[in-house]
Amino acid sequence: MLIYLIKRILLLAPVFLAVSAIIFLILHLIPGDPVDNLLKVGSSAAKRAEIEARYGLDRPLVVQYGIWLGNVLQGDLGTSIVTRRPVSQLIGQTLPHSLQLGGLALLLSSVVGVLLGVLAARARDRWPDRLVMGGVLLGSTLPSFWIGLILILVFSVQLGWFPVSGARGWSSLVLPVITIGLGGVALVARVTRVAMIDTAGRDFVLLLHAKGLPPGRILWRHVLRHAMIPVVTILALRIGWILGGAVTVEYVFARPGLGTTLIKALNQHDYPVVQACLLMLAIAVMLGTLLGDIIQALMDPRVREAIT
Amino acid sequence: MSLARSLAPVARAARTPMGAIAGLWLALIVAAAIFAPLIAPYAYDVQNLPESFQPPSSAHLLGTDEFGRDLLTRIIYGARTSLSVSVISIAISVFAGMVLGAAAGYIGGAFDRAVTIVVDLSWSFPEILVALILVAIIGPGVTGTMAAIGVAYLAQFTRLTRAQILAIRSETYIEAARSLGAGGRFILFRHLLPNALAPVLVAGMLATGDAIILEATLGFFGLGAQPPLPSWGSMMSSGSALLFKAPWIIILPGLAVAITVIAINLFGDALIRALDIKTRLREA
Amino acid sequence: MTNPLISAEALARRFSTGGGWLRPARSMMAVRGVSFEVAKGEVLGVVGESGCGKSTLARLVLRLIEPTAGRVTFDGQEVTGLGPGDLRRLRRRMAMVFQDPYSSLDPRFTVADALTEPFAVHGERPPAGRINALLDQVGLSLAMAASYPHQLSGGQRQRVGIARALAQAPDFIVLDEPTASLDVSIQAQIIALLSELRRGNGLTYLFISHDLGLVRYFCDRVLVMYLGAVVEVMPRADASPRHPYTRALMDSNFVPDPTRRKTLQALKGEIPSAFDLPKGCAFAARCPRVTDLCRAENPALRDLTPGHPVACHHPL
Amino acid sequence: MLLSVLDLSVRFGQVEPLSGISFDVDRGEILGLVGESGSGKSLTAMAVAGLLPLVGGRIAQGSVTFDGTDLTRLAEAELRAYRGRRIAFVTQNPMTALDPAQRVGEQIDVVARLHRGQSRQGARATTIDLLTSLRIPEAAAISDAYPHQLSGGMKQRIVIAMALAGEPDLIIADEPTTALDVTVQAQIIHLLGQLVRERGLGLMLITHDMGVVAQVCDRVAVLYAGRLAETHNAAPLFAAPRHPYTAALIGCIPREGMAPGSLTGIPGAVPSAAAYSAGCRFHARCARMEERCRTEVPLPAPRPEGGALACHHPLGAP
Amino acid sequence: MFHTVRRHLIAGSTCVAALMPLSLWAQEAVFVFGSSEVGIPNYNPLTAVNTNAAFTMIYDTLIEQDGDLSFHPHLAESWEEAPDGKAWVFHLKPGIKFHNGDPLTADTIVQWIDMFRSSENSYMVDNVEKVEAVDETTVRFVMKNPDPNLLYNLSSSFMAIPNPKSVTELGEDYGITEAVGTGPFRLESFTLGQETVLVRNDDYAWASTLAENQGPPHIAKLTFREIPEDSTAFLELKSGGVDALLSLPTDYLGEITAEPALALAKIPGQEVYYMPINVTKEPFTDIRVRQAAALAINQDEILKNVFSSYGQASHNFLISALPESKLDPALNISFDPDKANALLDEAGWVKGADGVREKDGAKLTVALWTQSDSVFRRLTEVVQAELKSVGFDPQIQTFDSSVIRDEYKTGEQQLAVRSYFWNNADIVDWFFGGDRVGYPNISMFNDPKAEELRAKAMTGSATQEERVANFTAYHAYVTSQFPYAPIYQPEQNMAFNKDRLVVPGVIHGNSITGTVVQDISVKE
Repeated sequence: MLIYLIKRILLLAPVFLAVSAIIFLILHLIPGDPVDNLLKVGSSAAKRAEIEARYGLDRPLVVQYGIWLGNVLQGDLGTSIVTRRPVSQLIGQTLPHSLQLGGLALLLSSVVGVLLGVLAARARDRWPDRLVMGGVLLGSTLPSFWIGLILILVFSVQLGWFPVSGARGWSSLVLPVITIGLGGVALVARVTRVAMIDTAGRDFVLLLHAKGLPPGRILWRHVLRHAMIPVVTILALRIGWILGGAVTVEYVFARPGLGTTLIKALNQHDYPVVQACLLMLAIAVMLGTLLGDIIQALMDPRVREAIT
Repeated sequence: MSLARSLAPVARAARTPMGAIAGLWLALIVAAAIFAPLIAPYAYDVQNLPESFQPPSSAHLLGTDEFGRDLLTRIIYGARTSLSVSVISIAISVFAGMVLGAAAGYIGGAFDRAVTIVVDLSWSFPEILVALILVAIIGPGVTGTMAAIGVAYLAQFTRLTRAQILAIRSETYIEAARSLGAGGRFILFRHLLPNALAPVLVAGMLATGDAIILEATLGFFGLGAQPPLPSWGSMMSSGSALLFKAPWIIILPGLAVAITVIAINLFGDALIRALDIKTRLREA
Repeated sequence: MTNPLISAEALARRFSTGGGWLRPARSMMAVRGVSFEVAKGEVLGVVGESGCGKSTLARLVLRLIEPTAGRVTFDGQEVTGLGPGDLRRLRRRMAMVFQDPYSSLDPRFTVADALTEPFAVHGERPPAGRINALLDQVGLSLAMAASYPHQLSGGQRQRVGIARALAQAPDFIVLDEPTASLDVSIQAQIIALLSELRRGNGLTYLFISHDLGLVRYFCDRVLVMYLGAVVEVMPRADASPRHPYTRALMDSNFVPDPTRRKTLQALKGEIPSAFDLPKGCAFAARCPRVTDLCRAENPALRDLTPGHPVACHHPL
Repeated sequence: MLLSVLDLSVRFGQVEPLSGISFDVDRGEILGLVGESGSGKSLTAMAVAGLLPLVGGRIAQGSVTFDGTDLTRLAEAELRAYRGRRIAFVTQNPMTALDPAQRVGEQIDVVARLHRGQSRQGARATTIDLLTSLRIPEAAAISDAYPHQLSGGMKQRIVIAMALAGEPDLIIADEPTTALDVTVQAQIIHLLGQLVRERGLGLMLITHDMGVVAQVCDRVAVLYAGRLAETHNAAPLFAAPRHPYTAALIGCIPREGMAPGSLTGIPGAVPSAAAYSAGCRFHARCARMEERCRTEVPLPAPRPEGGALACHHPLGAP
Repeated sequence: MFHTVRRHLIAGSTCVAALMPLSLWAQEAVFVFGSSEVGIPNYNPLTAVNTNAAFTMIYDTLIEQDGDLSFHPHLAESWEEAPDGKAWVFHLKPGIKFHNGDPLTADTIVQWIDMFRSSENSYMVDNVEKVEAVDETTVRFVMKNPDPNLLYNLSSSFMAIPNPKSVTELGEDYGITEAVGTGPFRLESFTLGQETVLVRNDDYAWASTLAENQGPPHIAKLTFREIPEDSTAFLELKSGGVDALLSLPTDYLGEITAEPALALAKIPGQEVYYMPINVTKEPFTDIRVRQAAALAINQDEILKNVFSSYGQASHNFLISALPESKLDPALNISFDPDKANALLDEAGWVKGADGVREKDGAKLTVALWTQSDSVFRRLTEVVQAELKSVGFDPQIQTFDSSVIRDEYKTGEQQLAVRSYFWNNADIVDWFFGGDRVGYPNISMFNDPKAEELRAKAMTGSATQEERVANFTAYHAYVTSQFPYAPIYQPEQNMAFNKDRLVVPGVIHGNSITGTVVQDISVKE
C-alpha cells in the first residue's frame, strides 16, 4: 500500500508536467498584450522592449516555459502584471476563501446527497423517490448563477436573513454554499441512488437478508458501504469541478476566490495570475483523484490487492 | 438502418406521459425558434424606452425589459440563439468526440493512452472553465461561444465513445464477424459505430441541455451573443443588474432555460428507457 | 492420420496482464504445445475445466488470435502463415459457433441481417433463397428473418449462430461450448441439430466443452486438456480413461440414474492458477496417484496404446 | 415433517409466476426441486425463506409450515429469527454471494453472534471449527481472507459454513454448483449430502441438472412453468417417470452408451410467466398432448404409489 | 513551491479568521466604492492612473477644491501667486506628521514634486520649473510659464502627498502593504479587488478648513468594499450589509425614497458620458458621417429613460459648472435625426432594405466599444439603437473596464461609449491632444488648428480669465470637428443608511473625500 502510494504520487509528476505545459501554452494563445498595461502613454519602443525583457516575454516559448516551471517549483508563481504583486501572495489571499466555499459545498453535497440518495433508493419508485429525483433534476438543470440570484432575491432582499455578497462571516457563506452544493447534491444523490439500488440487488445482500440480519444494519453497514465506492470516485473526480464551478457563484455573490480572481485575470490578460489559478485548480484536481484512489483502496480490499 | 427504424425509439419515448409532456414543450420551443419572426408579437431589437420595465400586461404578456422591448419576443428569439448555439456546438462536439473516441478505442496503444490522459484531465475540469478560457482565446460572440462549448464537451463524448467502443469490441459478435472474415473497417462501420451511436446521441441530447445552461452562463458573463441579439443568457446578464427593480427580466428567461433543460432531460430519460440503454450512461 | 483436414502443431499462446506502472506484469501460458489432427468428417472433442485453455485453442485454430508458437494447417494450407487477403478467403471454409448466444449477435441486426453478414464481409450479396434455406436448415421459421435477437429465446439465437456459421457452406466448424449457457432441454435440441447437419453436410467439427458426458456422446475422439496442455487423447469416445484427471472428470459427471450413485471420492483441491504453474506435472497437487517423480518432472504425451496418447507417469 | 409447502402461489403485481406448489422436506432428507430456467424454482426458495419482498413479490395463497409454524403468518421481524438461525440459504453463485469488502471469517461469525448470542471470540472459534469440519485447510488463515482471494469452490464452502453457523434445521441450496467447475461441483454435492446425513438436516436442493438430482436426492419435485409437474421419491421417479416432462428432462442428459442421435431434447422453450396459456402449460412441447390439455389445467393429484402427478395423459397409463 | 504558497496560505487564513468575528463596535463604518473606482491596484499616488476615495483619506493635498470650484487651504494654510504668474509660494501648516511619525516640511514637498515628474500624471507639473524650500514651512514653485491651473492640479487626488522616503524604501510594495500619508486615516490592510481597511489617525490635526471637525475623524475604523456589480452594492446597502455607497447608480435613485432608512447626499456632478468617434477610421474620416453619428444621439431620451431624469443632458465635452462649457449654442451638439439622415445621404450612404445604409457595396457597419460595467452596457445598447435608427449598423464589443484602455491604444475602435470624471477644462487637452493618440486620445484627433489652440490654452494663459477664454476657444473648435458626441452629465451622490450614519447637510468638496468623512459619524 505504501509503495503504491509512493508510486501513485510519483505518477503525478508527469501529469503535472503535462498539465503545466498545457496551461502555459493556452495562456499564450489568448490575444491581447499584457505589456500594454505596463506602458505609459507614448512610451518608446525601447521602453517596451525593456519591459518585455523584464517579464521574459521576449524569449522563445520553450525557454519561457522552462523558466516559469522552475520558478513555480520554487514557489514563485511570478508577478501579477496588472497589480505588480507576487502572484503567490494573491493566491494565498484568495485560496482560503475558495477552499472554505469548496470544502463546505463538498461537505453539503456529500452529506445531503448521500442521505437523499439513500432515501430515494429505499423508496424506489414511490413518492419520496420521485420527489427526491424531481429535486435532483431541478438541482442539476437550473443555471447556478440564476439560483444564486433568486436566492439573493428571496433570502437576502425579501427576508434579509443573509448578506447579499462578500466574504464576511459565516452567514455570508450560507447562500453560496447552497448554490454550489445544489448541483453537487443532485450529482451525489443520483449516483448514490443508482449505486444503492445496484448494490441492493446483488447476491450477497440477498444472502445477508437470508442470514437474518436486521435490514437497517444491512443498509448502513453493507449496502451503503459498497454504494459509497462510486460516490467517492465521482466526488473525487469532481473536486476540480466544485472548486472551479464556483466561478459563477463567486461572481454572483461577489466573493473573493480563485474563480473571481481567474475571471478578472482573464479579462485583464494577466497571464501569471491566470496561470496560477489554473495551476491551483489542476493541483486540486490531481489531489482529488489521488484522494479518490486512496479512499477507494481503503474501502475495497480488491482494489487494495490489485495494486500491491 | 432505415429512418423509420431509427425513429421508432423516439416515437416510443414520446408515448410515455413524461416523454410526451417534455416532447411537446421541446417541439413548441423548437417551433418558436424556427418561426420566431412569424409568431413574435414585436421586433426583438426595436427599443421603446418610455415603456421600459413594464411588468407583465396584456400588451406585453411577459412585460418589457430595460429598453422597453417585449420580453416574450426576446424569449422567443432567445430560444433561436440559445438552441442553435447549444445544438450546433454539441453536434460539433459529438461528431469530433466520436471520431476521436472511436479512433482511440479502435486503434488503441499509445494513441489511446495519450487521448485518454488528455481527455481524463480536461474532463476533470468544469466545462465552464474550459469554455471561459476558450472564449478568452477566440473572443466573445456566438461563434466563439459555439466553439468553446463544443470543445468543452469534447472530452465527455470522446470518453463515452471510447468506452462504448471498448465495451462493444469485447462483445462476441465482433469476434464472430472476424471469424467470418470481416476486416477492421467493416467491423468499425457496421458494428462498432452503429452500436455506439445510440448512447452517444442520447448523451448528446442530454448534453444539449447542459450546453444551454453553459451558453446562458457565458451569456451571463457577457461573453455570449452580443446585443441586441437576444439569448437567454445575455438577457439574464443585463437583468441581473435589475434584479431588484424588475425581477421578471431575469426570472422569465431563467424559467425558459430551466423548463427547456428539464424537458430535454425528461425526454432523454424516456429515450434511454425506450432504447434500453443503461441508466448508468448518465454517470459515465 | 493420412490426410487430415486440419492439423495443429505445437500450438502455444502466452497472455500478459498488467504491466502498467502501478500493477506488476504477469504472464501465463494459456496453451502449451498442443498438437492434434482432425480428419475430414470427424468430430474432435476438446474437454477441460475453466481456464484449461480450450477456448484459446479454438481461437488459435481459426487464427482469431495469433499463436506465440506453433502452426495450424488447413487442407494443406498453413493458416498461420497466410496474409490478410488469403486468410479472408480461407475463412469461407471454416466457421465458428460461440458459447454465448446472447452476445454473439449484434443487437441491431435482424436475423436476416446476421445471416447476410457472412456474405457482406466479402462484399457479396447472399444468393436468392439462401437466407430462407439457412433458416430452414436450422429449424427456424422463415418469419423470424425480420426478428431482432432480443425477440428470440436462447435456443433460437444459437440456431441463428449456427445458421450464420453455415452460410458460406464451410468444411470445418469450431463449436465453442455452443450449449453451455442453455438449458439441458435446449442443449439436447442443439446437439441433435448439430448431429443432423454433420450428417447432411459432411461437416468436420472441433467441439469444445467442459461436459465430458456430452463430449463422449457427440465426439469421435476426445482431447482432454488441463492447464493449457493435452493430458490425454481418447481414441474413441467410449475408451476407458488412462489419465487420473480424465478419470476424475468422468467421476464428476453424474448420470441421471439413482441406482448408479458414485461413491468414489471426488478430486480434492481445485485447478491452480495458470500464472504460477508448478514445476512438474500440473495435475500433481490434486492427483491421487502422485509421486515425487510427478512433482519433479513434467510427463510427456506418449502413446500408451497406438492412437491413445497420455501424459502421465503413472497411468491407470 | 420439517417443512410442508401447501398450495403455494406467488404473485408479482398481476403476474402469478408460481401457482399451487406443494411439497414436503423431512429431517435428514434431500428434496430435489428441479426444472428448466423459468420454471419457478428460485422463487419457491425465496418464498420459503420469506425473501420475496426483496424482489417485489408476495405469497398470494397457500402455506409454508416449518416445524409446525406457518411462516406466511409471521411478521417480518419474527421471520427474521428463523432466517439464518433455523432456515439457511446457499445461493447459486459463490462469486457474488459474499460481501467483497469483509473478511470471510467475519461474515460467518456474524451468524453465530446474531442468532446464538456468542461473543466475538466464541463466534470465531465456532467459525474455525466449522471450516475445519468442512475440510478447509488452514481454516484460521482462510477466515482472515477476503472473498476475492479465494477460489470458487472455497467460496462456496464459506457460504455453506455461513449457512451452518446458525445450526439450522433446513438448508435451501439454490443451484449451489452451477457456477463451479465439474470436479468442484462433485465435491460440493458430496459435501452437502454428507452434511445432511451427519447432521440430520433437511435440504432443499434446487437444480436444473437431473444428474445431480439422481446423485444425491431422496425425493424430487419437478416444476414446469410455475406449476408442479410431478413429485416422488427419487428411485421410482427415475425408474419410471410418469409425467412426460420428467421423462423428457431425464432424456436430455447424455449417458454412456447412448446411441448417436438418440438425444433429441424437448422442442420449443419454457413460456414466460406473462404469457402462460390456458390448460396444461407443457402442452405445446408435449408429445402426448390432446385437446383436453389445451383447455383444462391438470391439478397435482396424489398417486397410489406415492408422490403426486399433474398430467391428463401420464406415461405408463393406457 | 509549497513552501511559499503555504506561507501565504497561512497568512491568508489568518486574515480570513480576523475578518470573521468582526462585531460592530462603535464608530465603525463600511463604505462601498463607486463602480468606477473598483480595482485600484495600489495606494501609490505616484503610479496611479485612477484613484479612489480612500486615497483622499490616507493622503492630504496642499489645497482643497469645493464643489463650487473655489480653492481652500488644507496642508497649505495660505499661498500667493507672483504678479507675473511665474512663481507661487505656499505656507504649510506647522506640525504635520506622516503616519510613520516623519514630519512633513517644505523639503518633503521638494522631494515629492521631483518624484512626481516621473509619474503617470507628470503633465500636471509640466509648467513648474522647480520647487524650492524657503524655510521649514514655506515652499516656492518657480514656473516656466504662468499656470492658472496649478491650484487645481495641486488639489487633485493625483497630487496627494506620500512620504517620499517611504516610497523609495518600500519600492514595489509601496501602496500595497503600507501607504504612508498625512491623511486622517491610516491604511490598515488592503486586499486587491475586495476591500481596504482604514483606521483613524489619532494625531490628525490638519484638516481642511472645509471640514468642521479639525481633529481626528469621528469614525475609528472605515472599511471600503469593492463591489463591481451595482445591483449587489445596492442590495447590500438596502439590507444593511454596508453603511454607504459612494456613488449610487441612477437606476436606484427612485428606490432611495421608498426606503425610510436610506438617504442621499448630493454633490455637483463632475462626470460626463460621451461617445468618442475615431476620426482616422473609415467612414468617420468624413466629417459628415461623424456629425451624423453625433446628431443621432438623443440626449434627452437617454436622460429621461436611462437615467430617470437625474442629472442633465450634455451637449458639449465639459461639465456645465465650468465656464469653458459655455459655448456658442450653435456649436452645441443636440439630437437632430433629420439632419443626421440628410448628412448621411449627402455623404453617399444610401439606406438599404434592412434600414442599414450602404455605400459602394459596403454596409455602414461600425464597431461600438464599451466596457463591462452594467451602466455602460445598458447605455451602449441604447446608443446602438439610436445609431441604428439613422442607418448605422453598430456592433457592440465589450471589454473589461481594466483593459479597455489598452485596447484603445491599438486604435482599432470606431465608436465607443465611455465617461470621464474631471472638473477642469484641461480634460479637452487630455482626451484630444495630438500627442496622446490612442489613449487617452481615443478619437485619434490630431488637427493642426486644434493643436495650436491647445498649446495656447495649456501654456499661454497668464490669468484665469485668459485661460478660460483660451480653453473655450479650444473646446469650441474641437467640438466643431465632431470627434465625439456628448451624452449625459450625472449628478454625484452618496447613498447612506441614516440609521447608521450622521452626514452633514451640505457636502463640501468636489466628491466624497477625507474632508467630507471628517464630519461623518456613526450613530451609537
